[in-house]
Amino acid sequence: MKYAYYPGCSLSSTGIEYDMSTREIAKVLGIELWEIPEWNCCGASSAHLTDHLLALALPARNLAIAEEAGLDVAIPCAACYARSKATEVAVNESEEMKKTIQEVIERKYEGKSKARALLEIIGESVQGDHIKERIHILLTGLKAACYYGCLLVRPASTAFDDPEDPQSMDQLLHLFGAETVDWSYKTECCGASHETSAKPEIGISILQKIFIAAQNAGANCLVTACPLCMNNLDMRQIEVEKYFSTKYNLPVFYFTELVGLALGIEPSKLGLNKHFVDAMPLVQEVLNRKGGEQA
Amino acid sequence: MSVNEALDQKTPTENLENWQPKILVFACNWCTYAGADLTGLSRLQYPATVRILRVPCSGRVNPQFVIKAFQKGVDAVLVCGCHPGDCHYTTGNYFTRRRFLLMRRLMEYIGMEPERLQASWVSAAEAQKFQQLITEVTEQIRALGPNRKLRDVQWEQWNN
Amino acid sequence: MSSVELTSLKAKHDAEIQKLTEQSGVDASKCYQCGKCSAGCPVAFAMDYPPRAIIRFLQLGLLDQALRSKTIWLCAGCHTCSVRCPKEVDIATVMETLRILAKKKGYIGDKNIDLFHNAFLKSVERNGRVYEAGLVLTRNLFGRQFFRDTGHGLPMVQKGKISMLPHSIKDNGEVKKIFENVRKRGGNV
Amino acid sequence: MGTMEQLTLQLRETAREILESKKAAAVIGWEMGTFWYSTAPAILTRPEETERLVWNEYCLNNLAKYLLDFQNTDEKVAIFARGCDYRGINRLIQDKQIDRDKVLIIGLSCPGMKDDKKARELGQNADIPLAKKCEECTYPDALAYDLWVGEPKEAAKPAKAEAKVFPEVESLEQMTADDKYENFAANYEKCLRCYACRNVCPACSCRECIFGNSSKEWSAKANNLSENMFFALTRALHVAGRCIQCGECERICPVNIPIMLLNKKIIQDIDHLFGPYDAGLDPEDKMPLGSFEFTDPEEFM
Amino acid sequence: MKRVGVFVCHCGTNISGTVDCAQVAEAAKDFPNVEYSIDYKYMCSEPGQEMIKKAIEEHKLNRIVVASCSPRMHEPTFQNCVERAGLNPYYVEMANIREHCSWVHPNEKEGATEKAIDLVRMAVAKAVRNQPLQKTTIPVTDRALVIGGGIAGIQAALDLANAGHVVDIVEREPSIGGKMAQIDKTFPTLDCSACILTPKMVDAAAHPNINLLTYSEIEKVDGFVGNFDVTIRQKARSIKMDVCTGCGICMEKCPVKVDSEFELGLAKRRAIYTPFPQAIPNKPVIDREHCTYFLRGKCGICSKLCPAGAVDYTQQDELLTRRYGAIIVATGFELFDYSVYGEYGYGKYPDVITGLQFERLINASGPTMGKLQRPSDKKEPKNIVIINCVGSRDEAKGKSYCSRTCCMYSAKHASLIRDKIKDSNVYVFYMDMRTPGKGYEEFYDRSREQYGTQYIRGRVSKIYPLNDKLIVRGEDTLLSQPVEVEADLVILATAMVAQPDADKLAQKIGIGYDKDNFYTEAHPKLAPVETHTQGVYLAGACQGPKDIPDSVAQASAAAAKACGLLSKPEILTEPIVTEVDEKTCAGCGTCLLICPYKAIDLKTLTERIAGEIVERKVATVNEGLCQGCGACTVACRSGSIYLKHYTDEQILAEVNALCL
Repeated sequence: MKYAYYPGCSLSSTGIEYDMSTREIAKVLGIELWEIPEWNCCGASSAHLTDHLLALALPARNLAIAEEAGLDVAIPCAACYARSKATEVAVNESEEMKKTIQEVIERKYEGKSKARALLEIIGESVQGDHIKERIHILLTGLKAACYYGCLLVRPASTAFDDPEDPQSMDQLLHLFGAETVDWSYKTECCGASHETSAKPEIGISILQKIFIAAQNAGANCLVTACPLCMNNLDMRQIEVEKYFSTKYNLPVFYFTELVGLALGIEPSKLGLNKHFVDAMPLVQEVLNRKGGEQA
Repeated sequence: MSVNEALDQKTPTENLENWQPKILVFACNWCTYAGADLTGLSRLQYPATVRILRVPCSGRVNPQFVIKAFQKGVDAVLVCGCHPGDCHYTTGNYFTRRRFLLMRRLMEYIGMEPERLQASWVSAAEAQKFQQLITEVTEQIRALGPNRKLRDVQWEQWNN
Repeated sequence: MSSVELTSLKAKHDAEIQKLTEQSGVDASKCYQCGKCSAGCPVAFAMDYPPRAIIRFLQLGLLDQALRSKTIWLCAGCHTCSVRCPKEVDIATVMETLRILAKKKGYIGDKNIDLFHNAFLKSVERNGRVYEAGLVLTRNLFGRQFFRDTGHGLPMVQKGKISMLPHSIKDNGEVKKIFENVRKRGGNV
Repeated sequence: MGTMEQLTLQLRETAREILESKKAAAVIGWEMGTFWYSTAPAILTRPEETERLVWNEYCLNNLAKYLLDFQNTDEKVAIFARGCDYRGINRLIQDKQIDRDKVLIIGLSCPGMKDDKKARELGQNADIPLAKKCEECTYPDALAYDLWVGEPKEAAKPAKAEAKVFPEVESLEQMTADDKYENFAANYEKCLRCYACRNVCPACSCRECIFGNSSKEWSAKANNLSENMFFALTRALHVAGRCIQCGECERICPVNIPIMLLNKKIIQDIDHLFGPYDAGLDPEDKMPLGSFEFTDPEEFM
Repeated sequence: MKRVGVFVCHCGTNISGTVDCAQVAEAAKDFPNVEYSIDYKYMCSEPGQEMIKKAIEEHKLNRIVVASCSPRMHEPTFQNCVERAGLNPYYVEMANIREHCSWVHPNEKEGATEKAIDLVRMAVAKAVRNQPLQKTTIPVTDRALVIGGGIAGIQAALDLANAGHVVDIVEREPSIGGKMAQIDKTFPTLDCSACILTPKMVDAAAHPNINLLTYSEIEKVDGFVGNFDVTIRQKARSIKMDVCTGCGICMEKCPVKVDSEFELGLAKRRAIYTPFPQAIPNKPVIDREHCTYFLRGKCGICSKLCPAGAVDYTQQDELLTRRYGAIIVATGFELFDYSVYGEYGYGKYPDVITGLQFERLINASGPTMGKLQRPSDKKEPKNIVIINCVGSRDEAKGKSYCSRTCCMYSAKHASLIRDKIKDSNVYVFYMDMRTPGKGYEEFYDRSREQYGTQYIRGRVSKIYPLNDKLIVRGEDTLLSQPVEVEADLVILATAMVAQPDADKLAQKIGIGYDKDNFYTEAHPKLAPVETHTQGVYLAGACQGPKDIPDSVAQASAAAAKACGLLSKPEILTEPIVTEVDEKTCAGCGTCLLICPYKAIDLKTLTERIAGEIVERKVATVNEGLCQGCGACTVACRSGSIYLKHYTDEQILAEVNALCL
């Protein structure tokens, strides 16, 4: 399978490990990623909150380039995905909007190139028996709380998974031997999608609820599909711990990192050493089991 | 005979000043016919330009009747029935609605003035609405003058 | 507590609210005020009015109150409300539309938030992407907060997560053109 | 994709095989007509006859209606079908005039046929334009079939159902009422009431048409402009929501009345009033005038 | 030869004050076929009618036109008049020159007279084309079918049976009783449901005029009013009903345990079972889907143990066809399946239950013997949340309607909980309290004042488990603040929805149903228990959410309607129906799509064409079902289906006459 790849701004900076791990596992899974040349920022919530047309037009340029190449777009970042999907839907729903957008971006975009979430693509690519041969390490011992975040499966009309209790990430991790916990914060907002952190106390109390829920459900790590969630859950975890004088010690992973680990890719190549909450001890634990539990 | 000649021939001979339009109303038995009865019982007045033709349901009104009426010299046709949801036969007027939505556009398309084919929902209680409707349609048709379009001159010659 | 004179309000704001309904594609009159949106909202606790009340303002014609609320600025856009609404009112979209309108009218509920968006878009317009260190930390390190969060800043750089060098994409000015074209069409950018 | 000559061979081969193996008692296709630019429908029953079949740029006839010749037999009939024939076949199935299981549809992809009248005018060496009905065609291929001749391909379908707009209808709509009427009258002044349009139409399958049935009140004896108009409008109403846009009525009209102008108007209105609808795509669908929605518009009420 | 007589009425001065009646009568003499024309003061009076009769005799008239008031007023009068004179009543045609003319044009005497002449000309043109029509009679079979054996069906059957009519109740479950049998107490009186229901069940079973067909379903309905031929499938019970004594040994020893439908999964039943102890008939059935014998061919314990030898594994479904004069549909409702609510856990949390499950939990004969304990750990709940409008008033979940009973049963649940557990707290999340019934508002008052129920105005957004609690998050919209309750048990007031197969049954019977699959009454105000199909009536919640008093009232109403029909040996049918011209009908079936009564069908016609026998389809009209609307006639392109008395010919003749 070949996809146009839209890493988005976060993945070249704060979310670099998401980018690294994505490219690595794509190689192993036989997914060809063609990075959209000279892609531009999707506009994120800033464009979205400033001007409706701008918010639709910025992602449209990237989609247009992909369409020219005849490819659907694989988008790791949940926020970029949500914005791009909104553009795709708007263009397909209204001829008038299609025309306007084409005029604004001065390119042709017919709505044929689809914005697709990386999670969905990876989920599809591991279907079938062939994947069994690729598994190097079973992720036994991982009890993951899959955190989909708010943007990945909303709005419900275009979502690829259930907006209240999505399953795609859970199923993906099960395939690689990890356990996932049943918890009810899968799609609760982490507060990062927007500038709520301009008021840190807001973000902190939202995050606290998520950590507690994950702990209560018996998770030993959080797994996410969004660089913004990652940033918030990982970087701010220490802050929340300090604020409430407690300890959660929940390493946060991108699902791509865990898939990479299971496929036998070296942790450093996946960026696993770049986390704020030290993920290496848990990673090591899993790796140490390798002998007994090799697939 | 050229079209223009035909049109000329159809110019009525009556004195236009005394001319009164002839308006055909198809009225369903259960709502509009009863509504027109109530208009009478309430002694509400309207111009003596309409002739009401009773049908069981507006769904019985064939759009072809309308063409025939114009051919024979009617100046305007009104199709009336129960309001949606009130049809005595449950669904008849929904079919009426579809048929006459298309019919009205088709007639306009071939050059018939839209005022000459109208449709309206009049319930058994809407005496006033019926009165107003007839008054308004009469005014509109008076302003337009006699209908010449679609008229069958031959038929008129043979029958008069 | 002063009473609200409803009769004149409706007339005053009817047209504007009608326009809002058209822009957002959301009909606030469908709402029967059950509060499911506000109950599920992750930031409701920090808002001055629950999202339900914003919709109520629109129903009554209290447009100004809606536009001057903090709520519309605090909305995280997570769409939980919209997904759960029993009347299928897309509340999140109403919030967005209100915020754009508020900005046009110069009601800025939160200066920082507004500054941030302006800077963000300026960067996008100039470079095609967001690169500056202050923005790379997307929101966390912005403005006054930067210093508060310096605790994270340094490790970020060390972990190779922030490039301090801004650079532009080679798009032949296409992105700039997009901004220009949006402005030409009356966009408030 | 093979040339039409190659496809002709395949057509013959397929037809021969069908008749030899008795998969069908007859095959309906096209054969050469009198002129180089004409073909005629051919109904073949013996394998050796299949050599007569052709598939060229002048296969203008819609074949669907020829199935009615087999209405009273129990035998299966094979028929070559492009998009327009296919829609015509579905029209007849939906009108319960033929059984689907008595028809063997051999699907074809149509490149568009050429204008035979222009061909006659311009001669064999000229560049002949497409026939009008083919220029506007949106369904060149049979959408479902039992057999397929030619390169296998996914049937070309419009991407998304949208309310259709016909420019010639729109421009007519712009005219004043009197001009519209004059135009309409001028067209139907010419009508000979030969009923060729009816006879060729796959949507006209009444046992006895009300025109020409003296026991029914509709048909006046007079053949004047007024009655011509009644005929034209009635026919348009009778095929409303059922016309498959094959354009055969217009093509066949000996006095060149633009009959499709009426049909297209109704098609366009149906699309805009009741939602996009293309007749003859699915015999199970809801016909616009055989159904309704509670939410239908009320523009005139 | 058509000989028309025209009779112009003055109606005192009502008509003649405006219309020159003599002129009208004079003008009519020149109309084609008019042999006689006269005006008179009161046409409807005795002398007026005599005048008509005499004229018919003297002038050999065979068509009569009366120009007078509205036919809606006096058409029957003049029809009777000409019938007495030996003419077919449908030879009368009326011109409405009062309501439609003199009364509305008092200041336009000339115009009104001209109009009256036109109207008479139209009437004459039509009358000439009128055909004799005969009212026919249909015999009525004095036997009623009640579909559904819940409280509505039982009530309707009892009322009919007491009036002397034989009634069959068809119930698809093994016992009659319906949902009411599952309920603990009933609002607003809090009397025990079983105490008031079971005597009625016994009455129904014992009534000499009532036959119970339990474990049976409707297979097919043919025919029409007075003569419905209904095929009923009696499912194989695997028990010989005439032999079984109902001792129950078989049920005790059966090794298979499956979730009990009656206990809503809160308890188990055996594969051979009666749904509940007071079941009627109190004889078991074998659930073949779970019975070991049917699954693996082994076991047979019940058969071995049965002292009466009543177990019969070889029983087959039986089809029974009976003729009924009337049908009462009382198929009731189902509960909304709340597992579509992701925010309420998709049905995954054991301590989130439905109101009906709660009825079982608190019922003395229920799985816990009436001890209120939560399903997960059998602990007594202290904090209980009740959520109203689950699956109702929720367009996002596809149901826009108010389920009508939930406000009241939630108030009942709240009260019952506090009765059982004195130190409990009950929170009811509601949107609007709807208590429009006798004593209902007072009942709601008591649940607050006497039982201390906490009412919170707001819809719950999310339920999630925390330790052994369920966190219920909502907004108190009156406070404008989010609120949370740490609940031990959550009860969802789930909506009443139509039976999942309600549409299929409706199609079999030929009655209408709405967007939610509830059956449609003939008129929402004036014919609330009738359907558009004559002879079919509705009772209970199959027509829309209803509580017990409403269901019972409607059942009695339906029974009264059915009695009215069944008490006559035959009924008259209106002859104004459609007919098919088989010569020209092409059998395209378009008319079938239009008919709201399913009165048209296609039949096969065999005829000889050119010496060969060929078959073709043509439309055919069931005169018992056709109501004469004529909508089908317009859809017929070849004019092959026509409405008697309103044929194309007749209507066009009127149009022509108007223009002469």
